[in-house]
Amino acid sequence: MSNFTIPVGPLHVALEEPMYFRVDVHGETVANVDIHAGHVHRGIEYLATKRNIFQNVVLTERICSLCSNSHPQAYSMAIEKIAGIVVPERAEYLRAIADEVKRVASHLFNVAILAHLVGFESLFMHVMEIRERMQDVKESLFGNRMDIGANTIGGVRYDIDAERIGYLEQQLAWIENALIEVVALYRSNGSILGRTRGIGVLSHADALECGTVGPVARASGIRYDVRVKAPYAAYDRLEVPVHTLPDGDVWSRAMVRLAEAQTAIDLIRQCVRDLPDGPTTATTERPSIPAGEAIAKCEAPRGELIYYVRVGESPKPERVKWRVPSFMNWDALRIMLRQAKIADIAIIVNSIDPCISCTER
Amino acid sequence: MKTLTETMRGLAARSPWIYRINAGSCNGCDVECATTACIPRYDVERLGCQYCGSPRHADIVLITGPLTARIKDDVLRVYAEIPDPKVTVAVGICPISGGVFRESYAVHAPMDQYIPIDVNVPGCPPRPQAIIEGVALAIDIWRERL
Amino acid sequence: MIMPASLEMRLAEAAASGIRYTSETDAKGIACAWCTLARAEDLLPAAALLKAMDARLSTITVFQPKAPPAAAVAEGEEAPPAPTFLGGDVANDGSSYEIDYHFDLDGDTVTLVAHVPAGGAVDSLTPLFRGADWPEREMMEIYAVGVKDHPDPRRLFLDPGIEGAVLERLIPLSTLINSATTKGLWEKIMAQTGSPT
Amino acid sequence: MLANYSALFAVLAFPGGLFALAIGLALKGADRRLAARLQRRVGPPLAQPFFDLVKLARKRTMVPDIAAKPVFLGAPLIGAASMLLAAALVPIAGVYTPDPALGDLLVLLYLLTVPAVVLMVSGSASGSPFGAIGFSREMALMLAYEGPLVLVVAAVAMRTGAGMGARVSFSLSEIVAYQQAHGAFLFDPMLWPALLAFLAFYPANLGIVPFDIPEAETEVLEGPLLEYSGPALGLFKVMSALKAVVVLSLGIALFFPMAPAGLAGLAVQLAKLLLLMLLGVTVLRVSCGRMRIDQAFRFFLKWPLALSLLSLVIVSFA
Amino acid sequence: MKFFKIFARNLIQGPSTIAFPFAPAWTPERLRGRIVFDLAGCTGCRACEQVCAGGAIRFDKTPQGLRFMMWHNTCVFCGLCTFYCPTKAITQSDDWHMAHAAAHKFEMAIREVIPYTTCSVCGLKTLASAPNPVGVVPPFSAEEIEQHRQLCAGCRKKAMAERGATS
Repeated sequence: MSNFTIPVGPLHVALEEPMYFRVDVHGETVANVDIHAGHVHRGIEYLATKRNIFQNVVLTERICSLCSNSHPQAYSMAIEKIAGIVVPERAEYLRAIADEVKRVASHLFNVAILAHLVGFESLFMHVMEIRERMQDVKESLFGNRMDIGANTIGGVRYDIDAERIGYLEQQLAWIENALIEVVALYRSNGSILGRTRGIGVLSHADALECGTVGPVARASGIRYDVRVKAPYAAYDRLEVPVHTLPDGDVWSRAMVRLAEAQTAIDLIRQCVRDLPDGPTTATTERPSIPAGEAIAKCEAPRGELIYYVRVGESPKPERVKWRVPSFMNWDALRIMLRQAKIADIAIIVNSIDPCISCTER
Repeated sequence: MKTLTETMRGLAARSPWIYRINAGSCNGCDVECATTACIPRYDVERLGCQYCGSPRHADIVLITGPLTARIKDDVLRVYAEIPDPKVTVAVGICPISGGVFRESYAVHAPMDQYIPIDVNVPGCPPRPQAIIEGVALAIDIWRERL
Repeated sequence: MIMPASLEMRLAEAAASGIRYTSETDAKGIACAWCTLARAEDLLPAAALLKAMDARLSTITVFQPKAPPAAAVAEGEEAPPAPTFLGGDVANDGSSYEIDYHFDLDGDTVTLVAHVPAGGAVDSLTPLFRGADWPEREMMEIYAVGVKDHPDPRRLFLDPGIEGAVLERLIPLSTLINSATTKGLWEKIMAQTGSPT
Repeated sequence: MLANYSALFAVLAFPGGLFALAIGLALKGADRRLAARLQRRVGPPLAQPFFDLVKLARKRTMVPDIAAKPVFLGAPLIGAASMLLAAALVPIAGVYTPDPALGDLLVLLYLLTVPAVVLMVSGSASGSPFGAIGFSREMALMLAYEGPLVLVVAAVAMRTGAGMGARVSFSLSEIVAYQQAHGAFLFDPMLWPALLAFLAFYPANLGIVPFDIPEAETEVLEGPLLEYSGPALGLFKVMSALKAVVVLSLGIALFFPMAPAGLAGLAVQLAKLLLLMLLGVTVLRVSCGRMRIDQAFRFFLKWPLALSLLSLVIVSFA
Repeated sequence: MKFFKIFARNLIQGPSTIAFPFAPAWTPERLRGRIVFDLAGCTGCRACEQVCAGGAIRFDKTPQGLRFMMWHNTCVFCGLCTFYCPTKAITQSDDWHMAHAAAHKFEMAIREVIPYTTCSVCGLKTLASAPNPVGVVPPFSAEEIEQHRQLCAGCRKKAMAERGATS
């Protein structure tokens, strides 16, 4: 068995995004991993201080298209806190709906990619087709399949009427049925189990030590979900179950995501049921934002997303800083990859649902 | 003899293989490219397209992202590895103009300063049907070059 | 979810040189506390206290607060001493750094605020929080602030081809080397869309 | 019996050469088409593998700077040539009996290892680390599946030999003839374990999921093929199309060669090939995921090896 | 083996592949596509320019009037311009057929000029821009809008006040 170093990335077909690892291997086993980051660094924190407060709603949405609803949501929440804007109740529910729609699509994408990495193309396509229904929902309700543009400062930019609610519920019913079948498949399929059980284990203690968040933490038994611990939008009025699993392996993370996708469908239904009447934004004009600073958090599909915004006298913010869930989970990757097989590298990396464009900004 | 060459070219043009380069995209265009290339609803395989893992097998290159400083050299190197004749499609507005990231210190958009681009597909991100439209345009260009 | 009422007192004990503590609770009952340290040296003991309370380090924000407008000085009078943060020894002159350490306390947020003069350095939190590694590396590359005893002070995201402290410098927009200036674009659009109106 | 073919014609035109290539490409096309249908897609036209070849022939072959050029370009040539020869070695019941001068089953066994060796050589010649990993995986996998194959062949050879009064017979023509006279081995319970072992062997030899480990796109970027382009890559496609025909024909010859004579025999052979391809290859590859190399290695040592050994033992004591 | 059930269903249901590009594709009504600019409705308030994150909108003064320019190749189709446009003079159509050969890159633009006019009351040089008829009771007729278009901002305010309108 020989020792050599293989480069993984930056342009690698198994990696959705450019990232670069230098992996020292001993035969087929990983000896050491060095992460070189920065390939998707676009200097957005710098750009955010060069654009005005309203342009930043759109700029933050472009940090990453998979969590593209969470960024403007947290950013808007921080600005609203500074300006003391009270978001109308209907808008809070609509924000929760947008959040959950994105969560379903994002989780299904990750779980589908897992099947792709295992070489199970049929399952990959099957799950992607289910996700495609959610993409249709996004395109029909919001006008775009990825960057849905739901949020604005003081509320939301979209509304749903009885006809659209009917369409939404019809799609949800279809997706819900399809998901039951998919969950059973991931629970029982030999190919999936053989490649994911006991792989890339992150123990409860390690998960705490690394400060992991989101499904990665919950799959290691950490019961933390921003929607429950620090509710925002309409989540304080919704029943949000938190799914945890004890094992912390690749399979557990996939199962937590699938369970959350199912829960998300239920949450959308709750929102639609309780949706109050009223305006969708606090003002129709651009509100004036006084100087101040604030922190806002929300649960992105990958975990806790935190924004810090400081506004001065100018229309441009003085500082916008955010930390995305993948930023914390990256470090845990080094633990998961210890003694892994080469064949499992991509599967393990994918299991934290890495969002490089979020992390590197 | 000429007709035989023409026929062969026509046959060859039915096998455009696609390769994707992510030059620092936000995931949006990238995920949409993957969706377009891989899922049954859009099935580009019926057009003879095949998604390949190696740049050496590629005919049509889909480039996404605003070309960040860190990835620039890698992108140029990989692009050079793609054998001619090839056609390049810029997917999304980032490679075309830099989009929202223009004027950042870490971004080198537009891409056409460094790589000849043949087809632009604007959108943020473009929907899969728009990407198919771009690929169809690219295949027409590619047939001429073959 | 409920922040211990004793937090202010305990932080004041841990940070010997003094603190300024404010706390607010929003409509949904989520608390957010700010604890400004008079001296950056108190950072480690204060962070250790939070660690003992099972806090999680969320992230670190660094920036240069703008200096307050200079007070008008009457003729013949001596100019007042330059303002400092919390009466400490770090000048509030627009060049000092404010470093905010955001901690999560089971849903609530506690922020420790430390001030460091230009060219100064701050203690690394990595001995207490493994997750401080990357945020501190990032801090060093986007501002010229130092971190003492950081285990891996390499650059994190910035390409070696980019000069450091990017958020601090007045960047002569990369547009100089790169034709992506918005102005240049509009000129090309005008040239290609016909009549000169 | 059309026994007097010139060997050259057999290798270049029928049943090897152009004929086998056409069949191989058509089988690949059918495979892709059915896979697409199972996945709710339209899929490519049947002739897609042929279009791909034409396209590759028109592209440029690029040789990496660090590659050993003669080996890099020679390897695919040798691979394709070996499969041309191999295709001429497999009898088609009622249609074609190979010239004994070309070689027997043992020669065929050797030829069948050539593509794997070629992939290893080209992987290491390309100088890419993924090529190197592909090399070691290909080697491990070959070690794992060659053993069972040899035992399967030995069991069949012994069974035939015993039936014909000799100890063993390594002549495929005799194996086919014996079955035509005494009934197919497919219905011989003594050889059922060997049949199962063979069913595990050929997906590994053809490099399809779950055993496409050396060429796994998402792990080692198509491994040995990573650096190939243009006509050289086309040669690999030719090799792989021919190999599909050879391996499936071998299976037919070993276990179920029954067919009428003449053109009808040819039609039956084609139908068998198509059925094997669709049921054995396509359905298998779309209904599961990839194994890890250690899992595959353990799998082969556990099941196919034991099964083929069992058959051999039964046959030798019968 | 659950998968074989799915395969059987897939074979029976047939491909789910859409016919595009050989037939038109489904387009949802709300799709945020190509920008449409209605010159007659624009008041030149430049709100769209200020909220545009991609810098795709630009106003500048020319001897003829106020020029509006918009370039689709840097537009993120976010819809913020439409959202904040007080007169909805800038909207988004559901047209997504924007793929084009790179040679035509800079032609993907909108270019219009809001011409200058002379105020019909005080004679001041002013933009022939739309009055802001939002909330005017009773609503303006087309003729009235045309008349108000010929007024400078000050005279228009006066005229609106005389009409007893609140805007």
